[in-house]
Amino acid sequence: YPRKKSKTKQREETSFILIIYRLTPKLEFLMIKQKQSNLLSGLWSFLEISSSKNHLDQMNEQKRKTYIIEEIQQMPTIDTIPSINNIKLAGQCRHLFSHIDKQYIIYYTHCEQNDVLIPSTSMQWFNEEQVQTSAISTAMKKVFNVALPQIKLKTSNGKKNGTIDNYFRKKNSKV
Amino acid sequence: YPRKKSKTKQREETSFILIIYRLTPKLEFLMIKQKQSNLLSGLWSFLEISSSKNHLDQMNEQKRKTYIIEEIQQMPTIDTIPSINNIKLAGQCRHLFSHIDKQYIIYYTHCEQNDVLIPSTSMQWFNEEQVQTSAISTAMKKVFNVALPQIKLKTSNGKKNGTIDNYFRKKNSKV
Amino acid sequence: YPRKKSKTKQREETSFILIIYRLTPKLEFLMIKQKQSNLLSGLWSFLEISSSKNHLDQMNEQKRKTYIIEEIQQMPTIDTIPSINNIKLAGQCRHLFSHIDKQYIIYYTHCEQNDVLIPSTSMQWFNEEQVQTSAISTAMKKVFNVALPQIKLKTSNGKKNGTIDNYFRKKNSKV
Amino acid sequence: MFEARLLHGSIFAKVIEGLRELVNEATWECSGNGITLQAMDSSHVALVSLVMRSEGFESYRCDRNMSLGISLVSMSKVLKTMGKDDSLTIRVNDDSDSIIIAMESQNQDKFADYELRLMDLDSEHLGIPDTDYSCTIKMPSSEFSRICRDMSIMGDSVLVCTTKEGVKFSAKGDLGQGSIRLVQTTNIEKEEEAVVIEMKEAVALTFAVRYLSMFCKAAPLSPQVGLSLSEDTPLMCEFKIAEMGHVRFYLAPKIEDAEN
Amino acid sequence: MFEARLLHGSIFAKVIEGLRELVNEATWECSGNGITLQAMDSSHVALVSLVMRSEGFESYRCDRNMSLGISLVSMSKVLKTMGKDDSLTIRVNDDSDSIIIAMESQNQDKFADYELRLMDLDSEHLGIPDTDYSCTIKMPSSEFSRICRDMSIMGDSVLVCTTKEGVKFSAKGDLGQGSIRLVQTTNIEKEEEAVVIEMKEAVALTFAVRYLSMFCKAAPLSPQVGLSLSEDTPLMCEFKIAEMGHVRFYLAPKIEDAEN
Amino acid sequence: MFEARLLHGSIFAKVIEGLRELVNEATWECSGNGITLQAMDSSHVALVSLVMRSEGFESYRCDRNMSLGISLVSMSKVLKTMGKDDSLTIRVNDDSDSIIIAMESQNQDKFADYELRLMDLDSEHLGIPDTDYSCTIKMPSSEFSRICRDMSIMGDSVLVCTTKEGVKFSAKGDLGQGSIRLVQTTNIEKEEEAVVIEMKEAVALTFAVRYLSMFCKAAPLSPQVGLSLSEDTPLMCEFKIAEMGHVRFYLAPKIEDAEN
Repeated sequence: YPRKKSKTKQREETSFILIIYRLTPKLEFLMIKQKQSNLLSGLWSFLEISSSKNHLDQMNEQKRKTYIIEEIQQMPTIDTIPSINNIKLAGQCRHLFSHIDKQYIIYYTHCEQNDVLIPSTSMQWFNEEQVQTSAISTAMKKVFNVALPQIKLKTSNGKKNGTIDNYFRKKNSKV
Repeated sequence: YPRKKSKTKQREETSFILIIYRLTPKLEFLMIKQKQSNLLSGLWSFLEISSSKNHLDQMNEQKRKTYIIEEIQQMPTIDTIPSINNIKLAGQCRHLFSHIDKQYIIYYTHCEQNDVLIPSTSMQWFNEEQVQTSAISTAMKKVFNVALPQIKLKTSNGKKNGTIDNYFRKKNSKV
Repeated sequence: YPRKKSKTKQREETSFILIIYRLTPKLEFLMIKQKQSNLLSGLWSFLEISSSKNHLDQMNEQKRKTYIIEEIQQMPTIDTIPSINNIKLAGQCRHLFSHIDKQYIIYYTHCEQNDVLIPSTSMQWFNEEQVQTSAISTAMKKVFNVALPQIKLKTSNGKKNGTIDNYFRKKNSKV
Repeated sequence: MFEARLLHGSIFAKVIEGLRELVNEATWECSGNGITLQAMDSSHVALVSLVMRSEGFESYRCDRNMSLGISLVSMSKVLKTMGKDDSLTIRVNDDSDSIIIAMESQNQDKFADYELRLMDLDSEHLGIPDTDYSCTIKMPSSEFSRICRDMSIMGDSVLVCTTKEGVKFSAKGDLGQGSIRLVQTTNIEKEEEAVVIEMKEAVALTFAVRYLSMFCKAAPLSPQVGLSLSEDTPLMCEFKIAEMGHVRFYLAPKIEDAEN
Repeated sequence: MFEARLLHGSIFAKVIEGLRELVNEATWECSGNGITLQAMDSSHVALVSLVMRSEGFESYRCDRNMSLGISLVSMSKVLKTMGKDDSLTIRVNDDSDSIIIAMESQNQDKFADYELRLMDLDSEHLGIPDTDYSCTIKMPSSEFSRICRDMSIMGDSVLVCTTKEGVKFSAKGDLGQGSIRLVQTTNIEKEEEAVVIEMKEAVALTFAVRYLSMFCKAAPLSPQVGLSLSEDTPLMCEFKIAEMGHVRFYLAPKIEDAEN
Repeated sequence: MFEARLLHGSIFAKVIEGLRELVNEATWECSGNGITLQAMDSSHVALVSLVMRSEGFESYRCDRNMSLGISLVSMSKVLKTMGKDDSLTIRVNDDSDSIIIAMESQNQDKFADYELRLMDLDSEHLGIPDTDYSCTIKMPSSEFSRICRDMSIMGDSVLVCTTKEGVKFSAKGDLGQGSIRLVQTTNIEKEEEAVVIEMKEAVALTFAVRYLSMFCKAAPLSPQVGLSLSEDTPLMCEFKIAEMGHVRFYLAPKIEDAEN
């Protein structure tokens, strides 16, 4: 028989995201393919470390970063641990799934040993355009857009492009 | 030790298939990638809604269509429900799996809001050639070949290509 | 809290690998995509048949080959059984996973009915370059490098390329 | 034994290049009269008919009639190796399962020999009736190529209408619509560049542009192309092979779909 | 009604081809004075300003001012079908939602008509101040194209420095670094091949090479290109359209990032 | 300091372009005598030996012997920016870790300077024995390019046989088989177009066509190519660099596989 869509109160969750990027050959971001056990099967995402609210309450920033590094070392998809010099906080964002209200706390770090992470079907380096156009969830897009400006600032050799709007003002009447 | 292949009586099943197609930019068909839990893991297929024989016995055509629409709204792989104006019956076909005797009842519908279905690794639009050459099971190929002529008739602007055979007759002797 | 990496004694396992190759259109190797239930999800590998040590102890070479053929006939990813004339032993290799010490006994065979194995996302023919550059685990790379010289010898029309080193000797001083 | 020799082998290369995209493999019928070929594309929407008369060859010998199954794709790869001025000899020995393609450079210092396996092909032949076409158009083959390319930018189908004024090609699609109209050339300076239209009855027929574009692969064979049309009849598109014969393509028109 | 006719339609094709990669769609402002267009690329880093005066057309009629939303990408596909010597007529009827592009071959035997749908586009216009630039450089447009291509091999950004000696372009990246220096031409044999530098003040500005390369798509319009630079000001890159107007590209410079 | 200048820089671009696909990076040995280079491809099946004598340069200075690790791929990208008539200067300062490539246009109004990082490369050198080859063939380099391209259509390996009649190249594969036979040119009109064969002993050797095709990337260096063969010896393929030296490629033959 036709079934009605059930409406339940959404569960709240928090995850840490770690965006690992490299500069050689170009600015690229490490993404992994989701395990095929959940709704987002087959989509690419950044490294995600779940954290219950209890844990979060107990950690300060320094402890969070240490926690993230050690969790990554446990992950089976990473063959060798990149040398993570310094993990930086990009920001936060929130995404409403159909039954989960999820908060993302987003970190980013530069990976220097890019030759030890072997691309596989479950882990690859994506450049900015590929991230924007590949199969990633709406949630990960939000995460990326929070982190991207920060990463670009850090990697842009101190120069970013100005925009024409800064130089020419809008007109009321056309030419 | 070498094991003999067991031969058991095949179980009977019936599924509804809904082939969603769009016309912009071209005639394309929506396919999803099978969950990785069964034998057909990794293959593409059309939207499939299982139905026990009891259910089928209780539904008339109108009820079947309503059932299909509401089942699709539950599916996690579809982010937004396409506006399904009118679901049409294409036909039926049967496929013998190694241990299942499966009946497919095949429907098709035009999706107008093609921009709300985001292509991902688990859901994509395929044109006719891609359907025929991609990784789809023999069962889905049968399903497609039942529905395709119907969909083409509906979408062909009233014009389809004739064939030379209609104009030139076979010869007995060669020139 | 940060968790320490546990160090347990590694479990020993043995597997048979069967590398199926074809010569038309070119020298290519059959690979299947791992089921998404283990750590190596999404990676390509050759046909692998687990075998407990007991079984191995009981088999001589002839029995092993028969066992392999019959195991493959059971595999769901192969739609039709290739005609396996003759299975040849390539060699052995060993790979240490994080918690498994695995021994591979590697066989190879020529498949003549290459048109009955339908490429799908879970099974495809790879040429040598693709095997070396695609997403395969370190273990499978070792397996391939054991078998490849043997297969090439068998298929090279009796001719292989010599190297310059065989003709010109190293110098102590430069020109 | 079958052996045919052409002083200018490039003609043969152009013939095969003009066919191979529409028809990957086909049967060559070799007889004392020459070589003929008739084949439909895989969708049976188009048919090609080739005639190369024995008189057009430098030398020609055909002891008994032969049906040779040729991979036009493979033949095309081999013929691409031919030099601009090479001569070409094609030979099939009795009881042989291969065809030999021999090329000789003009200054006779380079000799190439290729041997391709013959194929086992089913060949059904259709009878092509002599048609009294309502309208025949002759135009430069390069012009026709351009028209097909331009119409394909606008849509998949092209409507061909002939009137007293001339012939009009139209197509429409996502971008919008477009049409190209040709009028008869009044000032016939160069015959090869003329557009000549003979019309007994007006026609309006729709064709799939994709096939017309494939026919244009044979355009290098002749500076002019001939189009012949009648209502409810396949279009005929002809490229003459100078002093040897012709390549004729037939394309079934698109028809109204009764169900809609 | 709006109708404009050009004897040499290829000029128009070159204009559209020069714009369409930077700006996929834009609004044409049609008035009695002629056609103007102003649009920024999607990143708002570059702006293009087009002027085609009505006097430059063979015939020009514009009953009332019109703002036409045009897909430059679609227009470009249609204009590519134009023959080398075709004339071009562009027309928009009153109360019409499409633009008509008509081409006529020189010998008047081929007439092509295309109809594209007009688009609904937001158009914001910016006021471009008259700038007294510190430095203006005229050089062959082919030379500038080559410099952009060569610099793009070395890096993403190019530093443009002008001194008494001339102008220097530099870029650096993974391969290493490179620079190209142009000096003023002393022996002005052909005016079109001359390099002329007028400098009031030295400038040193950094630009994204990618955009400069896109500007060069308009190089076929004119044998010469004009570059105008001032500190802290967008570069202006001008290609004149002979006897009709100009295409001017403006590119915001790269600036120091305060946070680093 | 090392500094070498060429009036016609394009020669150098052709040398690098001829090497870079076979060998991505290599060590240049610079001494008072000139520049030499010797490197094997990654599979050790082929070896290239380059000699450019100091007398061939417009000016040449080499204070002390240097081994420069050069990325031929990067060098090739930079040299592609050179104009047809540009002069070229290559310089390495003492204690520098980079190589400077300077180009000057003929009319001296454009100066380009590029700086590439030197690399740290292991270089092992092999001694190439003076071989008294059984057979030497001189032919136009374009002819040899075409033969390699044609043979590669038929198969992976080419069998080279020399007899009294001339030299024959054969290949076979899925399509079938093919062979090309060259005879000695009797009427030597233009020396550059001649085919000259000197044979002391017949040879029959098999080589991988892929490598021969890569050697042909150096064909622009010289209108003629020299092939030298002996049984059980690597083939030598030589392109002379006019008045400066040569590029010599060596290719190990394919051998019978004992196990089969």
